[in-house]
Amino acid sequence: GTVRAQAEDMTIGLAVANLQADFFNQIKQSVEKEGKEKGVTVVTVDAGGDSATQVSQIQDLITRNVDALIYIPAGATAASVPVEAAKKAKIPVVAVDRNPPDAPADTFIATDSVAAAKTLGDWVCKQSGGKGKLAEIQGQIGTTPQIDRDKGFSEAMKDCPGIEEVAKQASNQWMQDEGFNIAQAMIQRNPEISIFWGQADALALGAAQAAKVGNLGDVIVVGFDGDVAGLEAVKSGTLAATMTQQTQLMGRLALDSAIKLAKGEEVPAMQLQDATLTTKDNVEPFLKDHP
Amino acid sequence: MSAHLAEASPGRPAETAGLSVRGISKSFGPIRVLEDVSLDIRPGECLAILGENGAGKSTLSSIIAGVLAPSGGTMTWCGEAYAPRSPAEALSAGIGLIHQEMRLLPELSIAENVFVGRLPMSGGRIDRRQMIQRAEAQLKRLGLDVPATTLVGRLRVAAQQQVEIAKALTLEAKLLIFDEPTAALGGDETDRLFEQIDRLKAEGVSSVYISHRLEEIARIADRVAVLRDGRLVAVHDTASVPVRQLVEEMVGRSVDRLFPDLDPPSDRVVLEATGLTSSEGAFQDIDFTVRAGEILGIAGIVGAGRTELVRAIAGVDPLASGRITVAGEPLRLKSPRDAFDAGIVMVPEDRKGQGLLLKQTIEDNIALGNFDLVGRGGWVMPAQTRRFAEGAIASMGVKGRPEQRAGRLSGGNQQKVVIAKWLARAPKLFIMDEPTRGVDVGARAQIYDAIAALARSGMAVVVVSSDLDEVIGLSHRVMVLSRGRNRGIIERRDVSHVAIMERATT
Amino acid sequence: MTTEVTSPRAKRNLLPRIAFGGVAGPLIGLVLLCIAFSFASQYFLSIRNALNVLDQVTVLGILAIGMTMVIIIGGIDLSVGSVLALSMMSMGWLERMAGLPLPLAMVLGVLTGAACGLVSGCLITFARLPAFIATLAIMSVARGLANLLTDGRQIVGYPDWFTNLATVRHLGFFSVTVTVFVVLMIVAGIFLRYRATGRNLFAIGGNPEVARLAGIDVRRYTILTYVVSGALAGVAAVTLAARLDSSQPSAGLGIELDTIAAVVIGGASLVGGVGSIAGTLIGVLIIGVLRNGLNLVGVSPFFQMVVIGAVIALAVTFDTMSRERK
Amino acid sequence: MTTEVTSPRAKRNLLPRIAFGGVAGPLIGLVLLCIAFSFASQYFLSIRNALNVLDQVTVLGILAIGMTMVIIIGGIDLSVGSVLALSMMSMGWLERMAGLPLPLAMVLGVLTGAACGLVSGCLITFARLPAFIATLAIMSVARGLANLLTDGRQIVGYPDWFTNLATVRHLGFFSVTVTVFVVLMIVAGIFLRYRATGRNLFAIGGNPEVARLAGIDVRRYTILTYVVSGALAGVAAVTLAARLDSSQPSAGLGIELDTIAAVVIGGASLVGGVGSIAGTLIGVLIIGVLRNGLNLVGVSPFFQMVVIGAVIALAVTFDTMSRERK
Ligand SMILES: Nc1ncnc2c1ncn2[C@@H]1O[C@H](COP(=O)(O)OP(=O)(O)OP(=O)(O)O)[C@@H](O)[C@H]1O
Ligand SMILES: Nc1ncnc2c1ncn2[C@@H]1O[C@H](COP(=O)(O)OP(=O)(O)OP(=O)(O)O)[C@@H](O)[C@H]1O
Ligand SMILES: [Mg+2]
Ligand SMILES: [Mg+2]
Repeated sequence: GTVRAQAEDMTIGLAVANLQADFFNQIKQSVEKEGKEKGVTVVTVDAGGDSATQVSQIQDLITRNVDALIYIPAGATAASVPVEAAKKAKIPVVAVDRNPPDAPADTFIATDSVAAAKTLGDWVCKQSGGKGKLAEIQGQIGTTPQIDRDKGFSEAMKDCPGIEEVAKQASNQWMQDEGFNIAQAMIQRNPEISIFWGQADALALGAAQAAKVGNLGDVIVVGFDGDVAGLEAVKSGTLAATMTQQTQLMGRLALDSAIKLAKGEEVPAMQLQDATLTTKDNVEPFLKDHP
Repeated sequence: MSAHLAEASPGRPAETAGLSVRGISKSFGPIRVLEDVSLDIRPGECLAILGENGAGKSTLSSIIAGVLAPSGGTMTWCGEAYAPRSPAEALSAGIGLIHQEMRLLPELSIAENVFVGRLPMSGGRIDRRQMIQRAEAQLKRLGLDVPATTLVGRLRVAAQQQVEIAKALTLEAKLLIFDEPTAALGGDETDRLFEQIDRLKAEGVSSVYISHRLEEIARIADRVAVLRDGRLVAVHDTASVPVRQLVEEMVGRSVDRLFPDLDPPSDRVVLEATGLTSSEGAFQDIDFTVRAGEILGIAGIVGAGRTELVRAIAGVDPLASGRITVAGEPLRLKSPRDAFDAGIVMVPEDRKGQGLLLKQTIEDNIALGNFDLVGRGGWVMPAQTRRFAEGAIASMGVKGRPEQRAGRLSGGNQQKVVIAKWLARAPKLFIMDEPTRGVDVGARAQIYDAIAALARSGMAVVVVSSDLDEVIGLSHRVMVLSRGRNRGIIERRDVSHVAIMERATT
Repeated sequence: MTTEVTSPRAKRNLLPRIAFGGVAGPLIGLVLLCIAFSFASQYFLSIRNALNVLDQVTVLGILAIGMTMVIIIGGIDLSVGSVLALSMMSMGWLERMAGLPLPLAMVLGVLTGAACGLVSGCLITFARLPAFIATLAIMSVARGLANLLTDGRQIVGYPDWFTNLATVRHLGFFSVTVTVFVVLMIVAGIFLRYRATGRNLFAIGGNPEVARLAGIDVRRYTILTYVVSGALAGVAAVTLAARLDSSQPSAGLGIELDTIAAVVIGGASLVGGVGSIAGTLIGVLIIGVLRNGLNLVGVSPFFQMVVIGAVIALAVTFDTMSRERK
Repeated sequence: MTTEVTSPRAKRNLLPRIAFGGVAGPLIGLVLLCIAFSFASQYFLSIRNALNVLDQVTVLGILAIGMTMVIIIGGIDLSVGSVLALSMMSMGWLERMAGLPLPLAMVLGVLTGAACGLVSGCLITFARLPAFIATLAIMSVARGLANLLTDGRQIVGYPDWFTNLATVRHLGFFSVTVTVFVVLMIVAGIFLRYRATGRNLFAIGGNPEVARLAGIDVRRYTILTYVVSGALAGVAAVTLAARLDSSQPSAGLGIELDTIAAVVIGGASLVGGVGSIAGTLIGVLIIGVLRNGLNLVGVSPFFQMVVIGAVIALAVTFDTMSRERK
């Protein structure tokens, strides 16, 4: 696209990985809200988790002559084809959550998942007194968040030898119903489980529900993402803690970066965000105003 | 009966020519359908096979044509051992079958149906022109003049049967088996078919001819074989056997009287039709009445519009205009349901497509539409269904058990199931379109008796038939249609072949 | 009810026929599966796990009841998963945004499902769309609407009594949702076997023209069948919302294939005219036991897919073989 | 079998029937769609966008060719999406882990697809499984295997020439992959219309018993049809890998329903015996244009679902209406 000075007549393309996942939906809403405030037209497309669809959609956005592209890659690791196509058409790209390793976008905005998962793991260690039996429900195997969250959490567990990992199983779709069924089977195999670590709030919520049905009593259930349902659950005590990703901030940041890039301004190549450890004590403000 | 066979065998030619069948038997599970059947079919002859419904005629044909494998026995064909494992093998050996149940592909054209499995190719692609020309030529010889590009699904039953015949005639086979080819045909079409069979004979092609129309046998066959309950009971070296004797051999007793006596109808008009005109143009401006206790026959040549007319009265097809009253009540027919509620039921012409659930049991078929009679308050218990079906089966003498799958019955028995199902309903008006298609003589007498009994009980009956003897023998009055118009209603005392044909061909 | 030819031993066989209603094949598959898992996992064979399996198949089972009827009339309903999501979101939206009392919202949720079924049924009978296309269209529309209602967000925070419907096992046995599932199965089983209306569905599936000529109002029955299927998707939605303690627009994604598989494993034919609730129940349990058992044994999700596919093929092969033998 | 009277207009209608091969209905739908989008978006009506649409439908279109044949013989193939993923992963795995040269790996990828089709075909003909169940089982197994090969990870980093197959438009027009798609369409179209083997597929779908009686080896044809469908899924896999410049085990998730929808929108009947490549092409384009146009207009994703469902229903309604009029 041509470099424009005014945000008002800009069109920004937003290619979302999968709107059925609350995390992506939050970012999308934030981008659209920010776009409305700034008078930028945001054209959103949803790949429904399929990278082939996403490649087609980005092709359409390029045809539509968007001034910049916000790219939340679908699929296990990010595809480089859309970035390359956009670069060829001289459209700047902002990657969110995942970045194609072989063709990085102009800027990359994400939560530092490894660090966040480690923070969560340390908190769990402290909270449980360094003892307990841990059951882990992973996300979709092979995806960046799954790998990073695994890595960060197990780093924390290394320093916490009293916690024994007794079960670990992956889900296919990061969904609550799956979390419930997997947790229920885990409880049957190991009725002494005292800690559930769901790699997404939905999985953790499923596990919490299973623990409730199984009358497990005192279990610590922790999740990740800090989506609305997760935060509500933290407030009500269903979840002990979650890592709140700054989805609103990331959305705003993505749009600002896109506008800047379209205007030809400089933006740092990497913009990693912190996630906040959220417990009953600090959940209230997040519920009112999501970061 | 081995004595019979011994008598028949001296005149037998050497086994080097034609087909010889030796000791064939066939069981479906524990049911024995054919028992030690031995037959010869000589080159260039037409052998008629007769037998009651379920005697095993179609099963025998299927074995010869490689559709079914026999449970025992051997065959030789042109002097060589012959044991086809598939229809394809039989076809390549020069043996073709016209199946009793029409088996066509409704979504394909006539030409493609005729040449299915052996489409003529030229230069790597299908030679459509040749295919269409040959199909049309063959059909014309059979008396059907339609473009061969027409989809078969759009054809009437009779035309479909002709396509089926054309399919076999273009096979260039050395032995052709015709399993009830004329069941859906009228007199004219039948004559055309016979001309073709005569031509084949002259070319040295053998044929097997199966039919329940005994009067056809003398005209077309050279020899006659009779099956009863899966056994060969007689082989006649001539076709001029008295019909009475054939019937006796088939049924195992004499059927002295085909048509029952009729009681005079009452004066009460059940059905009054005025100015009936089809929205498809099949018939125009038809007026008639049927009284309680009366049997009205409807005659006409194929395509006269008889089926369309009765379908409209049964609410199946829409009427463009006209008035129908039943017992004085004017009817608004929007669906078969409306006719059904007004007390009109119909036995349709096409039993496989419209009359029977082939994959379901006989009892399910009989109970369908009769649930109000089977049980109370919308409840139907399996035991009640069974009892109801057993009654209906007995009333028509169906050879089958209630829990049997309807599609596995012999053709005639299927027809009986369709009729039996409505007998218990006691409707006001009973319409039957070709009620005895594919039904054997014995059973036909039974069906005629049942129809007469219906009339006697005060019902009005309409019988559509292409069999002139049947309309004449069974009806109080005969209405003749031709090209969609009512050409007059003939009283019983004035009715005759000539009287009908005169009107039917105007 | 299957419509097999019964051999002459039929009379002798009448008892097992009535007892198993022609579902011997899938039943053998289910039993073999249970035996295998009992050996593979010490946790499998217990009352508690049996109740868990029932819990886990409730949603699938309720959907499968409607699907059985749809398949019996020779149709197919691809929209069940999306309709479930739409009903779930309507219920949540009505309670949360419109402020209706939850019981009323539950009823309206079920009615939403019925309305979707009505649209499918009308598309099929009046616009003459093939069932596959009509329900595929509704599948897409309903999923879109489910998401539009809350812009893709889930709804959480139902009152405790609502979640308890799915989680509290009364007298140590059945939760309310499982009870609903069992009752619906029994009612549908009786309906399809012993009611004239139910029997008519088999005739319609066998040959709609024959059914029409026998005085059955095929259109009305067709529409009603899809309405029932939609309404049952609504009931399943309420059940699932109670189980998840939330309404999610992504609920039921892809469940239509599971549902159809369960019904076909249970002996129904996609051509129509054949099927039974007993068979469907067994099909549903085969899928449920399979998932539950594999989780208990701790098989990895990827390998689970392989096993599930193989077992489905095997179970149905058993069924066809045992039919053939007859 | 219906027993309709031949309509007297049959002869007059012969010409348009041949010209459009019975696809007038969907064609009208496609044209209307294009007109609507031309007004709604300035970017829609351009050579460049037309080429984009072709790019975007290549995978769907290749799958739909195989599906057309499968549906014509009265079957269904739910496994295409998973088989695509398995072929894609095999290709990548063979090149990366087994160190084969990429062209050989491409061929073996296609053969993997054919092998899956062979298994489906054998399950259907020998184990007598309904096609729905057989291919559903393969769908699950193939997806599991695709994931197992690399434990769910994708394979990236193919050589440039490989990606160029999908991205470089030769002479400003067709990329290699689009060319393959177009050529396959033409070949399949000719095969189904003018070759006896192709016509036999229609006979099998119309009534397998009739086909058998006419001496057609129904089993062999059935197996071969599924093999072709599998092999085409393999070809689609190579195409998609080139387009994505990677192999992904999650590829083609849910695409089976899109594929079936495209074929049915194109006038094929799931009962079998009816269908055409021309119709399928139109069906594929309707889906492709719809997605493309909605993105260009900027319709929000959730609302897109609603529109897509509605348009599919409308397009097929047009088709049935126009047939009825005949
Ligand atoms: N597949 C089958 N399974 C079980 N029984 C069968 C099967 N096919 C035919 N039968 C039985 O075999 C017997 C002979 O049937 P067949 O069709 O040969 O009679 P047919 O002489 O041709 O009678 P029709 O004159 O009525 O056509 C019947 O009792 C029929 O029910
Ligand atoms: N040779 C023919 N080819 C095509 N259509 C014909 C032919 N003869 C008649 N028709 C059509 O068939 C219609 C009447 O068919 P219908 O089935 O009602 O006749 P029918 O008297 O019941 O004959 P049948 O039942 O013996 O086939 C008419 O509308 C006419 O247009
Ligand atoms: Mg017969
Ligand atoms: Mg007629």
